[in-house]
Amino acid sequence: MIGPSMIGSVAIEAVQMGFVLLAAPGLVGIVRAVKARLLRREGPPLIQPYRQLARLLGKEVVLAHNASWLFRTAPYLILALTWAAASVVPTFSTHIIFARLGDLIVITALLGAARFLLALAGLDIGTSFGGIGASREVMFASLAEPAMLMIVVTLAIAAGSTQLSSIAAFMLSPALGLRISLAFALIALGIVALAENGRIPFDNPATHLELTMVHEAMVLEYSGRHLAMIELAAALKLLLMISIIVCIFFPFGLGGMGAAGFLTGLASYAAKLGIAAVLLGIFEVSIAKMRIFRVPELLGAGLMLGLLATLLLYVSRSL
Amino acid sequence: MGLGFDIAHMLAGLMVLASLLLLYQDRLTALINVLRLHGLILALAVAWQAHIQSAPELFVSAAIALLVKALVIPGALDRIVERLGIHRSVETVGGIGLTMFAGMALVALSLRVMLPVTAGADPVSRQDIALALSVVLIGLLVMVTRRNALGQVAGFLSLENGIDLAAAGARGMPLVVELSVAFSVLIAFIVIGIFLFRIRERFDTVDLAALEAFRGERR
Amino acid sequence: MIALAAVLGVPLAAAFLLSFIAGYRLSARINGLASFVSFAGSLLFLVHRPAPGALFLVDDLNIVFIVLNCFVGFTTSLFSAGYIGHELESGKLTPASLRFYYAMYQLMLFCMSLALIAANIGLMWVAVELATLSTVMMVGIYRTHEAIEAAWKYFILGSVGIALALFGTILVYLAAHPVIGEGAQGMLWTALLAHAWKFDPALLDTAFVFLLLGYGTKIGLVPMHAWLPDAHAEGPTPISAVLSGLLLNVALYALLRFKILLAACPGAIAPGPLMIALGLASTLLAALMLYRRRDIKRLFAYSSIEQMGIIVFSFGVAGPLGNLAGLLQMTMHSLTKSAIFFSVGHVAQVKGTQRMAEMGGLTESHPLLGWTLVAGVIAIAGLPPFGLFTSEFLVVSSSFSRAPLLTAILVLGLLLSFGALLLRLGKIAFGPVRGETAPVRASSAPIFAHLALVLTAGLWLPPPLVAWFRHAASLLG
Amino acid sequence: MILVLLAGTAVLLALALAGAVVKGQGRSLYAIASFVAFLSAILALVSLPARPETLVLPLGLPWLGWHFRLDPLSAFFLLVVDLGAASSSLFAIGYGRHEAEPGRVLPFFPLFLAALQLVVLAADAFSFLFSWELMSLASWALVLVQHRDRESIRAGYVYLVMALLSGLALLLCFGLLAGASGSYAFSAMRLAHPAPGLAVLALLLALIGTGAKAGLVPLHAWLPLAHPAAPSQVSALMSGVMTKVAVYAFLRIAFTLLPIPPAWAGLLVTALGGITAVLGVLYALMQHDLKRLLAYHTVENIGIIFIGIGLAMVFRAAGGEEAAAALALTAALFHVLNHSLFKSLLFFGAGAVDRATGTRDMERGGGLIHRMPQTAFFFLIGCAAISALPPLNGFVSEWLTFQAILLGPGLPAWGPKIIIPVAGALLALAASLAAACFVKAFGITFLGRPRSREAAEAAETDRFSLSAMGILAVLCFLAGIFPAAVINAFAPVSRALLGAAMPGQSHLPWGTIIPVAAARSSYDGSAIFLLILAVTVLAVAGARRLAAHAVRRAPAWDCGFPDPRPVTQYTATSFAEPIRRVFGPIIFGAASIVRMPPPGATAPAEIETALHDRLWEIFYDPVAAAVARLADAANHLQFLTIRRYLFFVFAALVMLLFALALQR
Repeated sequence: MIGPSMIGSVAIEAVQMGFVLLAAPGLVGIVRAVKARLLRREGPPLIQPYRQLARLLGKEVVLAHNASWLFRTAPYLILALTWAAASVVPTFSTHIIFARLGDLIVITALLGAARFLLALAGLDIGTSFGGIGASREVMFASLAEPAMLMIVVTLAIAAGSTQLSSIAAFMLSPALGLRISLAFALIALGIVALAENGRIPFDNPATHLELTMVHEAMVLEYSGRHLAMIELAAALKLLLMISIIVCIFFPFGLGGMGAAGFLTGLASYAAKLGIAAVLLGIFEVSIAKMRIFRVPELLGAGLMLGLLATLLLYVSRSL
Repeated sequence: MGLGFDIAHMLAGLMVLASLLLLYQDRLTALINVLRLHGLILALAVAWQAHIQSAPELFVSAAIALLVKALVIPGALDRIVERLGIHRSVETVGGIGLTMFAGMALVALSLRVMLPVTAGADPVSRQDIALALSVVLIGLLVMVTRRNALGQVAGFLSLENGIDLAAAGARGMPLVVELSVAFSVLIAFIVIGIFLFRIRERFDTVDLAALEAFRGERR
Repeated sequence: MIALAAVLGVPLAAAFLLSFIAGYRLSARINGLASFVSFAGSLLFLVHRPAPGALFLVDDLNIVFIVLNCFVGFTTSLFSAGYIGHELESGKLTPASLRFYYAMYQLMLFCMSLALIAANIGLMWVAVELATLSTVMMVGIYRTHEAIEAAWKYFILGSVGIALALFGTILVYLAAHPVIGEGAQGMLWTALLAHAWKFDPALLDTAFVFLLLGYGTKIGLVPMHAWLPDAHAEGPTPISAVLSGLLLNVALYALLRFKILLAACPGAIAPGPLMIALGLASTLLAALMLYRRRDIKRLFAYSSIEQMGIIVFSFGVAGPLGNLAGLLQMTMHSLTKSAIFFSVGHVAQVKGTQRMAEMGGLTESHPLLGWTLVAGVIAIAGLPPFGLFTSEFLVVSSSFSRAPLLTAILVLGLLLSFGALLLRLGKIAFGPVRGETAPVRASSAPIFAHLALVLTAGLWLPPPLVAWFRHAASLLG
Repeated sequence: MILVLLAGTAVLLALALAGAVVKGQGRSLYAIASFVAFLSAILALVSLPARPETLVLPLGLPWLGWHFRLDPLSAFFLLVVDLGAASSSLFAIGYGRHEAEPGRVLPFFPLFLAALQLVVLAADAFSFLFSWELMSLASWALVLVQHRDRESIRAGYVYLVMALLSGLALLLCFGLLAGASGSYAFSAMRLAHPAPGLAVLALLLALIGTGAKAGLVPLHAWLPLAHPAAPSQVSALMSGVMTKVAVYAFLRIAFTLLPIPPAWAGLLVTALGGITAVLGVLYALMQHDLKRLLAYHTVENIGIIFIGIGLAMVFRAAGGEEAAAALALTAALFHVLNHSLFKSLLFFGAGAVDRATGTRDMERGGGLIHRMPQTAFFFLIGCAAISALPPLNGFVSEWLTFQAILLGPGLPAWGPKIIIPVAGALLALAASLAAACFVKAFGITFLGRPRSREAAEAAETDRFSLSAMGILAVLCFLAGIFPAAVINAFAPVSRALLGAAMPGQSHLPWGTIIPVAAARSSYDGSAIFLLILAVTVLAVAGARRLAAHAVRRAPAWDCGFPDPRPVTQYTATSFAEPIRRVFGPIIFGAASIVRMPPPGATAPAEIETALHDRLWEIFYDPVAAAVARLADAANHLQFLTIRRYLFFVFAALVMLLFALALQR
């Protein structure tokens, strides 16, 4: 098994894992910058998220008296799970060594595991904010995850696989016509991605001390390096969801071989990330945050879209 | 056929008539009198059967019938009525007309049931058994339509008379005497029961409604 | 001959003797001894059967009933020794009525054995009638309003039933008459059965209607059942045990005999549908009645009606398995129900009442009584490891493929009745302790003996026993 | 082999007898039971790939005997049974010390174990039902251990009635299969070829009979009542093992005794499974009794298992889809094993909490992670496993089920095309709700601050209980990271049932599972675990290298308004409130009344939430009401006059005579 191709895959994997970790805060920076520009504000510089992480790492950790071991280990595990999930997604090349470790369902589950820990950590100190965040988070997730899986079903029927690399290959193949169900799936996936990352209209990542907040309420008690891990994991998750979307629906430049293909892939991936960040910024500025109990309706719509996409797929296939 | 059959037939028919009379009565004393008549006819019928079947043991049966059913029991019932001072009219369920009609229907039913199935039997038994069934059914009807314990006893007695008649009519049936003795014991128990259970003392009346205030579980 | 003397003669003699003995201990001993002798005598039938005669007949069918009859009679006599002692102490019975009780007890056993062993349908009828009379006496022995009402109801309904049965018997004779001719032969089982194929089927049908209703009254089939619950509830508990465990069986036996006769006559209607209909009606109605019972003995009396319904249903469905199941169910029910009544009798004595509202937590206050009651109810519900499971298994599984809808109704009845019994059991045997908690001198041997037999039958049925039951079942057609 | 296994069962029966007489807490009794069950488990594992063995004992009906058969299916379920039995007996060595009335537990516990083993080994209708009912009875007695409790009695009542319903349905089913001749041995039933209509009827009866025992909605109502009422080692057995025995019974009947049922039957099972899964978890979310919550989760997991079984039936009926059927069946079997492991673990944890705090009410828990760290850790593993989080075992089986679902749309018929993806959506919904529910279960019970004095003073449980939990946690973990080994071990079962197995996974590196094709989907449990481990090490190392090490303990921040009173924490009820608001109106008919004081007033605001158990209202209340009405109506018959009773006799006679007259 160990041959040149394997060494290449390992190398690509290493590059990818490093790249995503490094690029994630930058992506957040771009989104923030775009939003600030659109609101005619100066806005922070693009490297502000990196600075923030560095400052957090340098600070001492303030732990509540009754924090348990779970509270202290959770940040690392959350980061690790998110990072592991990211390492399975083909971002700029399908030839990554971990591609076979799991499919889209596994990725969803890894993110689910991270969320599980985060919600527990939110409950650990026993504050009302932690509880609010955790309970709302699991409510969102309980609808977002099925929606995600319905998208997987649609893709699996269309592409005959749940493996991201196979799906990407299918999307690149000329056999693909324009399918209404794939459009539905894209919309649904967009909804899920926004929900998963706690973006507007689901949650506002920029707020604190607001009763509607979700993610920030859970991590309220974290500080220092723990908070840094969690912030990094959150940024990574955003990047991950965007990566999944582009990998499935815009897999251009993904299939290349050799050094040239590798470089094209990397460049196109970076470009795609940038475009996605700008679009996200524009979207967030142009829409208001929802009331918390309107959220399930939107997520439910996502779930229904996923199911509808599956059913429509039969129609378009039987034509 | 012949005279033997005609007389047997007539006696059996008279029993049905007496049963219908029983159904018609709504006064206790009259009821007991009809019962006496019923027993008497039974005794005659059984004796006649003994004669035409030349079965001497049936004479014993007839004698028992005469003694117990025509004399002792009606007499005992009379004494109960007297001793317990029961009000004399018997409350019946449904009008007399309706019950009479039902009685007629029962006679028809029993003929319809019995006559076809006894085609193989000899004619004396045949008419006997058919009419006996009428008597039995009417006896049951009497029991069902009388609210008074004595009325029910009367019904039961006539029912038994019907069965006696059937037993006597079944030619050569063994154990008839034993059966009629056993039956007499049963009836005697019923009558004694009214005394023995001191229904009068405990319940003030022989009317079943009072007795049934103590039906199970309603405490 | 010895066996016959033991089974019939001893009880009769004992009845006579006991009517003169006033001492409680002595009469209890004589009662137990006499019952034991007749039980031992009945066992003799197993090894040697008397030749069928004009009066007595012992064959494969009734030997099951006879042995069972004598056994339960014996264990009940043991139970009643302790039970009646308590009744004397508590003043519910007077020494005079005690003498009456023991004499009647033996007389009752005699009548029932006679009914089972009689070779002549007339003699059988007389025996059943006498058994009715003697049990009526026993039911009314407390002389309370309720007891007399119950006895009176029993008496009237029983008498009407008995009268109908006699009419049916006469009709059978009439059917036999043209074939067999006059005389005693026309009422003899063996002769009847041998010539049944020549009888007029229409007449036999009519006869069966009367016999079914007549003896069905004594079996406690709906709608003739009304006497049964009150008679069980108001009489002394040993009599309840005997009624449920024995008397119902005797009437059932009589019905089965006539069923065989019908089966042997090719043109006659199959008695199955009638029996199935009455069986189902009994099961369903009794199951519903269980829900509103407040008196513990009445509760189990209704359960007897339900069980009789199952048994009659099973015989109605017939077939080799159906009949076998019916016989097995009947045997197991006798043993189980009498064991339940033994427990219930002690419970009622200790609590001083039969009202279930005043009982509770028996497994805590009286573990022995409580757990045997639990075991009894489990057994009567047809759950393993008890023998009724085996028979209900056979009843339901063998009849479902033949009559699916009817069996479904039966199953509904089973479920309903179990629901009701369990509801009561939960409150009586478990939950907080209610009522008196004084210890009880329970005669536990009869209870354990019965339950052990039922348990053994659930785990293992001796092959000879089953072979014998199968033969009896094959007689039933 | 089978003789040895039965000897083990006999030892357990002997223990049951000993339990009836022994005084004390019966620790040695539990120890022996644990040992025997452990040996049986090993034997079962060994005999999984072996050839079937049969044995007939001269018990029960003489012409039938008690047939026993050890084939791969029974060996697999025997393994599940004995794993559960061994661990719960081990747990009980410690846990049983606290039993107030051991006399009510000791005779029935070994009896229950023995009955469970017998059901799986039985090979004729009689011995099967015998053991089946015995299993119900023994567990019923155990449910009634807290017999003074009104709730316990009610639970026992509902339980046993449903158990009898289940037994009777199975009895009818076997009656159909055996026919009038009464060929009750399974080997004879296999050879009989019932008419298609009868076969479907038998299947439906089997579904009712086993569904009522397994807890398929709407026959599940007894389960959340009965399971929590029993002592915890018994709850674990009832939830983890007994429901699996019901699954076994369904597989036995549907796959080996009946001819291949039509596809719609499989779809029905799938749909029921999906509905059961979602409703089970939604009801679980609404609970605040920890054990009842776990019991509702059993309902959910049974739903997941039945989805797998239903899919296997659909694929089997389609013909030519053996591989897909084998995948679905393997998924179901894997989930059977998994659920028995983690549900036992969770019930043990709940039992330990119950003993430590004296309550199962989560609202009185909190902060136990500090007082009972080991229990908390094991419980967390169980929570993660049941929430289907990688790399634990629960994820593997749900992933496999999902892979089977994804094959459904490939079938030509439209029924499966539509119903199977919907079942997939239900499964996904159930899985994510389960995660939500276990965040709640663990978070409210173990995290936060203690909500009661008992919780604040709780002590860690004993070492037997801990070791039982530890062993199960390790097994959950191992099954999660070496799924290929587990799947290979199941191969004989699906070969025996379907004639095909999932393709062997042993030749793949890293113990990867590839259900259909590498390009389609794959999962590598051990690699994922190693990846997570490596990345975690990397993150921790990175943080050590880069970050400041200083840690300061301080009061909680809580946005600057910390309130030391524990009542300010989220409770189980408030945690579930968002989900209740989403699903409540439809499923529970939930209604909340909020009473706000007028502005300026200092009175507290009040909220009142009423939930309806709609399933109970739809399926059970009408039955109960109908029975009550009928019983009331019938009860009038007790109070009639003699004359009326005579009238009944008279009417019956006249009617029958009429019938006779009309007949001719």
